[in-house]
Amino acid sequence: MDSVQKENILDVQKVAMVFGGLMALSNLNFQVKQGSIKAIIGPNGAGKTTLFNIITGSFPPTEGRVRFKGQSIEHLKAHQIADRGISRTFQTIELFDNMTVLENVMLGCHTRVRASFMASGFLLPQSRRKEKEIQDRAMKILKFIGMGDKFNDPADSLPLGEQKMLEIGRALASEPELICLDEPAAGLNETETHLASSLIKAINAKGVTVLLVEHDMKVVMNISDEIVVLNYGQKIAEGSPEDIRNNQRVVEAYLGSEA
Amino acid sequence: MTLRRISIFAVICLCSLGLLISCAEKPDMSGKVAELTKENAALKAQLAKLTEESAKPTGTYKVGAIFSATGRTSFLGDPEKKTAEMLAEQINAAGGINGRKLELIVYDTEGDATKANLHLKRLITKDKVSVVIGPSLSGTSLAVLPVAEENETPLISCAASYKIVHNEKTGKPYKWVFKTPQTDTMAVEAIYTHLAKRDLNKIAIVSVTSGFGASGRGELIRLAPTYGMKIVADEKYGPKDTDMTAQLTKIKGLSPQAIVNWSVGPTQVTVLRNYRDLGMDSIPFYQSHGFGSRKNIELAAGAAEGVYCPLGACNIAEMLTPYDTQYNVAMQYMKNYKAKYNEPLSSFGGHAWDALQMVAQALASVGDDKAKIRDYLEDNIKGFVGQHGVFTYSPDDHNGLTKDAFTMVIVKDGDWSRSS
Amino acid sequence: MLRIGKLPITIFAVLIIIFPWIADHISAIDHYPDIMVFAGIYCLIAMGLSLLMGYAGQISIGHAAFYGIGAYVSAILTVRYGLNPWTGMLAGMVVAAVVALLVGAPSLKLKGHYLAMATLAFGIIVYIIFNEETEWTGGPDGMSGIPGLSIFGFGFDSVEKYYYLVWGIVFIVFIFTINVIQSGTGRALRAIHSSEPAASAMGVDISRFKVIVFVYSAMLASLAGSLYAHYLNFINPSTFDLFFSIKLLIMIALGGMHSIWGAVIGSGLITFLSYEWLHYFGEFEVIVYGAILLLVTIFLPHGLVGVPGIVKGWLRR
Amino acid sequence: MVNHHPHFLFYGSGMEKITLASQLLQYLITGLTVGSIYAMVAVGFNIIYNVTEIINFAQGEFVMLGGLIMVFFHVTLGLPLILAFPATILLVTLAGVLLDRLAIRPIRQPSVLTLIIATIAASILIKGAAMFIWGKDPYDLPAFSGRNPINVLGAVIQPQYFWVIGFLIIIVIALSIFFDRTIIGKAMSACADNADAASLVGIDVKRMILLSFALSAGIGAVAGITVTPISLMEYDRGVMLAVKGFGAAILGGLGSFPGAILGGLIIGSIESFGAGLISSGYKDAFALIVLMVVLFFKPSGIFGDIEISRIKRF
Repeated sequence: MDSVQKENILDVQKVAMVFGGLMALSNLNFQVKQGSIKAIIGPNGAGKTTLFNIITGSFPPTEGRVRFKGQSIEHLKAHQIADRGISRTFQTIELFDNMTVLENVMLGCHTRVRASFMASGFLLPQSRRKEKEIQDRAMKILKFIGMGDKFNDPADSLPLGEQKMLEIGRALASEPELICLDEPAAGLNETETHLASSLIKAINAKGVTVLLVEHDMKVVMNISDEIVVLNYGQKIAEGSPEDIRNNQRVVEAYLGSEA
Repeated sequence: MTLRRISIFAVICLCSLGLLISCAEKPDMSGKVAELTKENAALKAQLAKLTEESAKPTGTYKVGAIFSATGRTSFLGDPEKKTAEMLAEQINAAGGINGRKLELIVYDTEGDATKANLHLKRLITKDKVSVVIGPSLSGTSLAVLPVAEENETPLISCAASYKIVHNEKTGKPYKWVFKTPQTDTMAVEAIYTHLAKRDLNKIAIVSVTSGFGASGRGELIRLAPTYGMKIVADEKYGPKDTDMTAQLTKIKGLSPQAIVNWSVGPTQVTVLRNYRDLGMDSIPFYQSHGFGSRKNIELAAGAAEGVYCPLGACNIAEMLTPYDTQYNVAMQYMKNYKAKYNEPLSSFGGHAWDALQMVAQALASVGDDKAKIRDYLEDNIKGFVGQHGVFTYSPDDHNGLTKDAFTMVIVKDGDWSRSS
Repeated sequence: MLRIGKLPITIFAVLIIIFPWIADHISAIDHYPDIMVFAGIYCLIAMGLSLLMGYAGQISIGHAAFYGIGAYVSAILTVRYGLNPWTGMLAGMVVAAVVALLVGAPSLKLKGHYLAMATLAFGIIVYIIFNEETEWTGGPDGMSGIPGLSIFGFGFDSVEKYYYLVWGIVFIVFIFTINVIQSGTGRALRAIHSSEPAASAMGVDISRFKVIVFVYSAMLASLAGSLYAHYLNFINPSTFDLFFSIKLLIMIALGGMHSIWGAVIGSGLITFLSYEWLHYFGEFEVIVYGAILLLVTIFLPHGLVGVPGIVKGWLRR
Repeated sequence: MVNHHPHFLFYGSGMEKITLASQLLQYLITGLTVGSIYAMVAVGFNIIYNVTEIINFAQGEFVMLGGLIMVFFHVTLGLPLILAFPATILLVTLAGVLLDRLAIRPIRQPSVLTLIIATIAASILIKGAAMFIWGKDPYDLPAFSGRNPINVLGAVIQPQYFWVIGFLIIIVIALSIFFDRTIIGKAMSACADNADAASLVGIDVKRMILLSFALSAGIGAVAGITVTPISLMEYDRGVMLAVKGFGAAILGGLGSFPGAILGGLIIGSIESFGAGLISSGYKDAFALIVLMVVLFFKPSGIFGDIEISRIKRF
């Protein structure tokens, strides 16, 4: 039991979500193994983003629990969960468009390095030091995602592809153990998509567990170790890419919709 | 970045510079100077410049005035400003004082303590006036009082509160501050005397939550015991309220023998209407001297019939007989004011008239030395016949009036009539 | 965008120092330092508000209340209890902070117009209290005889001295605020302004930051109130009414919300407009005031600090 | 002299007592009647808000204009009520149109603050203009059907108040029909839900905004016309009415017409009961405290929908 706890970094237990009488998720169970890449797929309205919002604390589930590293987090606020080591990107890009690229990533470091209001007000040496530290860290990450040269551009001036990248970079800045990517490849062209998937792999290689929602089956199939399929808020299948490819219910679920 | 910031400052500096020049060119604009002096601006500009360089007395007697001419309390300052400007005009038309023109410099406080303070300092240090009349409000007067004392400049306030001429610490008046209006104390005394005469002693107070209402209310409560008055209700309403039925209903429940209302502006009419609507006619209704304009009787549309209020002579000029001491001044003032501005006289313009006339008298006899003017006011204003009574200043009394300054009048057939 | 170089700050400091000297040598403006004292007092409030509104994106139409709390606490403690003015000043800031905490915590959960109404209501309620609690506040007639400020026998009793006191404080607060803006705190605030979900997902405790800034701005307003009370030696409620809260909004909008410089410029400009320059328009004052306001909101969406940007835009063409 | 005056026949005699019951009834009536004025202002706020999400702080000035222009037509020019009434509404509606065209539409990057400032600036301008036209004195308007109060169980009502309430009811019914039945009305509500979508389906959003301003100006005028005979009208009455109306709209939940009515009536009642039973000095405070408490527990007002308020820009 204990050993299972260890290797499952995230454990979603009997999670249900009801919006005004509408069942968005019902009795959902699945685990994410430490250091793996897990994909959640399913037709639109299957409840994928809702699940993300629950895991990252946008709102608590109507029922069920979410355990992160063995502790239940479903009752925590978003920023507390971020502190615990879960970070995310958004389906509809949510960059801070009133900041530069660098500042966006620097804000990502917020959870790790913090200067108090007073300290920064009086420009105490410690706050200066921290600021410097944050900057270096952010630059490193920008180089890692291959945007080191754009650090001073306003975030909203970037093309869509790079905005997606930057969101991932910002999420990385908080040094998460689990990163939740909401459709990282949506709206990207061939090359960009390829870049994105290799970046995800690289992130995973650094030991960060990845949970992603994605419609682009190519991406999903070639990067994920495990896949969960949702339909109408319920899990209809779970397993390795191969299993899912040959799973009858999945094909049915997708008939008429994408894939 | 830095370039951008610098350019901002450049822009700002240029803007202000432009405005400075514009006002340096025509200082007479900086303060609405009485009509006559507006002529030959060029000459005046030079004069003004001269005075700025050296505080030598110029060809004119400079008198400053700060009234709340606009804003929420303009009902006080507006008639005061008009009156003062009219008077200055007349004096200058009649050849000025000792052959010198009277230069009246008026600033608008908008009833704001900060502005009053700034403007008084400016009048004293920049315009170099020798005496100041106003401000219109008790609040603003109390706000500027320290400035007048500090700069040893005589100030004749046109506001009611007795605190203006009563230093709590010394129990004596402030050295440099005088005032012309009757205090609320006198208005209250007049009303209470009238009530006592009719042995009505169970009264209800209604007042507006503004400076005017509050100080009146304060005096009503303070003096009640002296006149054996029992206050059964003490209700308030906002200066912009649309309805006072609730307050009056409560009062009705307590069935007092008389109601005293202390407010100005539209509310004192609305409250009368509500009082009629509630069929409380059998309770005598007393208004403060704030009611002292015929416009209010018109607005009340009949509801004012039988209402009592204490008024100064200038409001009831027609009712005075040539035997009344104030007959001449009051008639004169009323005629001129109506002729010039064709609007009914309010209770407040007269305060400015009294203040400026005293100043004129002082200037005429001692010139424009501040200290001399102050002493003159204190020692030589004896039996001065003004709009709001006969003034007699003394070291212990910088208001100079008694409660006889008020006459109790009753509204009859849509007009004032004297009430025994 | 927000990095503020040393040069403009130095210029700012120099301007502050030499202004009285300049004014003294130009007869037309030799009374300006007096007005500048009030400009400085309003500037203190405006800086706090611009942090709250421009950076954290929260509206307050009730800051006149904190301004008033500062003034009244100072006045009551010094006049009624004979305490030292500086103590009064400190006490005022503490009281303001506590009130801001109590009101801010629930209010700042509100959004947009609802927050505007809540703060508006708060402001009016406090104003009514100033008017009604006569035995404490003196009611609408206000309180007079408030002592001036002095330290170790050195009294700030002349306009010039008080000018340097006020603007010294303004400069310190200015530097402090800039540091905050350029630190992680400022970044977090802008993040909240830009996207609350993203900010919280990045670990920013939104409500905490909102409240911190609200309290900070309240304390600045209170400090300004005390400075006002001890300069004028008199206060009455009408100074702290709804219209002043609105005036503060106007200062910030006019100067430009998104820059701390906007607060400085806006407060200075409005002060001089309403206490000095608009007098030349006599009765038309109100209308000119309204017109200026409208034109700025229409043509300078970023306030006066946006002007250089616009000018640059023209030059490029 | 004085004895001529009727008061003297029965002064001192404790006059006819008023029972507590009828006192309470009086408070209720007063509260509802005053509240219905606030409600009318609040409805004006909501119309514009529903289409534009703007709170028009110049709404109170419409009321003021309504009153004073009516005075001009009906008293100064002596036009009969039946003519003066529509003429006034027309003129104020025009003012509303101008407000949108000159103050709101030109704004490039609208944000809550810029819009608030713009409408405040507009209200300052309108107030200033009114001061020049009518001066600072209050004006009266003859009550539509006399000033003889009607007695209900010891409480009294001014006939004029029936006009206020009557018009309020008419306006609300008319509006609900307008928004639910007519095409333009539906188009306007569409802009409220989603301006972009509305413009995609070919609705001229700008026109709808203009219309909303015209509409709420007209309603403001009605409020002003009906209230002036009760409480007189002067150039600077608008602000206070705007604040109260805004409070009512927020309390009821922005955008909800039943909310506006309820909010207005609640605030009015709290004021009159507060004044009558607790302290008249604090009556306004009571209303506002209740308002704040409600907001703390229901952040989007009584009838406001949190979900909706979330998707609103501001």
